[in-house]
Amino acid sequence: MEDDFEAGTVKKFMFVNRKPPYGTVYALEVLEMVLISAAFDQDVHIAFLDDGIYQIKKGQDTKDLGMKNFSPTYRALEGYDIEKLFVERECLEERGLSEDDLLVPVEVISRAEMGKLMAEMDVVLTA
Amino acid sequence: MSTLHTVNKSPFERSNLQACLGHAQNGDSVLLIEDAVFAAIAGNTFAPKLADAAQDIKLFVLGPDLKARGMDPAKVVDGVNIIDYEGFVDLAAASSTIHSWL
Amino acid sequence: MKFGILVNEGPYNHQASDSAYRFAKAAIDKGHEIFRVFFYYDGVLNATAHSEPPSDDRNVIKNWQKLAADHKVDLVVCVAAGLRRGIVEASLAPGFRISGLGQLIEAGIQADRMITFGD
Amino acid sequence: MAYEVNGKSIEADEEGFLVNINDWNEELAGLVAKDEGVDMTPEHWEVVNFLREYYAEYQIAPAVRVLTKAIAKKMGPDKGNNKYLYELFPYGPGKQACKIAGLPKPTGCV
Repeated sequence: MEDDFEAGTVKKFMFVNRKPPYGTVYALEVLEMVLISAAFDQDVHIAFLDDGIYQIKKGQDTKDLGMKNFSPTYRALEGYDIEKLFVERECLEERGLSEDDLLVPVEVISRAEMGKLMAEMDVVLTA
Repeated sequence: MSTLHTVNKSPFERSNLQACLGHAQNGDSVLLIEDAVFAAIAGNTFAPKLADAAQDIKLFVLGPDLKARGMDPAKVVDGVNIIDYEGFVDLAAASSTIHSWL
Repeated sequence: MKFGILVNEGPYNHQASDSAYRFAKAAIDKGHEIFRVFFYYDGVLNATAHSEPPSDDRNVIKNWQKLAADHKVDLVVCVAAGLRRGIVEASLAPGFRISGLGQLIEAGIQADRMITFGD
Repeated sequence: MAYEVNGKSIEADEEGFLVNINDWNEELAGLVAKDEGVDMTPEHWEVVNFLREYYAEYQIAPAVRVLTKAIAKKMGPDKGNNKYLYELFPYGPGKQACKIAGLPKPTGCV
């Protein structure tokens, strides 16, 4: 619930997700960071690689854990004008997953392409 | 335009270093800090991968973290440079982006 | 050059906060500016006023406080992450302030370099 | 603090946000609104219900900007604008309407 922040510069931000949800808090709190970043009109990218891919796996159900299932929030990102979501193909394959297993539209790119994309960023935030 | 990558995990515990090396671009720098310094010691099974990476990437290891863990600076893999915190700052300033592989 | 620093871990579980502090100090010694240090995740625990480490160990919280006092470094604790972990105004050591996550994004925009220390 | 609804006490924090979001019901919403000095009309309910649906779908309370845009998309530009929403909820469609809708307190302030 924030008002837009006025800033002149537009930087390329990337949030790099390499950790799965629930086992640790990182995935949830990165998502909170991403939502806030939307208010600053920056060029925001989100990368899912390694176990970070599990953050956007379909069918999450945390009822038996008593934890909040925050996976539906990734689908809200579009409404925040955050639409540059990238998943690394090799990481999907290593885990026996495909694009159909993911709950948001993403762009699946190769490791080499991910490396190039990362190299274009001004600010990389990780957790 | 180049990136400084920092890695802080032993490659025997987590995949951070491998992931980092898989994405770093030619001319980038990779700095091993904290528990990642073990990767820099000659004779460990990860050392050949580092030596290989050193052909395209500049490799560094944080001296104070090596020393704290009883690692002998004389045994650092060829091509890996030992730097202190001031060197770390210089590297960060000289790179356009810093990517911490956590 | 202006550096922004993100600290993701608490003071004593992980070396991240120590590494961030050593980096910040070295940067200042070399004539750089630390635009802001932002504490997120368990990193908010670095701001507690109630830490009393044994006298033969370093005092991580005091290190940050001294850096803030000597060099006017802006130490910002995330309000949302702090609320989760019981770090609120009343538990704050002097030198730290509580604010929103926007301060982190702003640091990313304003600083020349942003660096993260975490797990 | 706590709200009293039908002889039942519903726990809230000092700002009036529910401690347990599952405690919400329409009667409670009316009571919270009264505390806020908001006289609930069908237009107010429309926004409150929209927020609850948004929360049910995405598990977050939307940023004001996002809420405005989403309302414009669903109900047209006459309603999807700051002026309209602030007239309904003078303390902000974010904070005040979220409180009445029983959503968690927005913590992610800039």
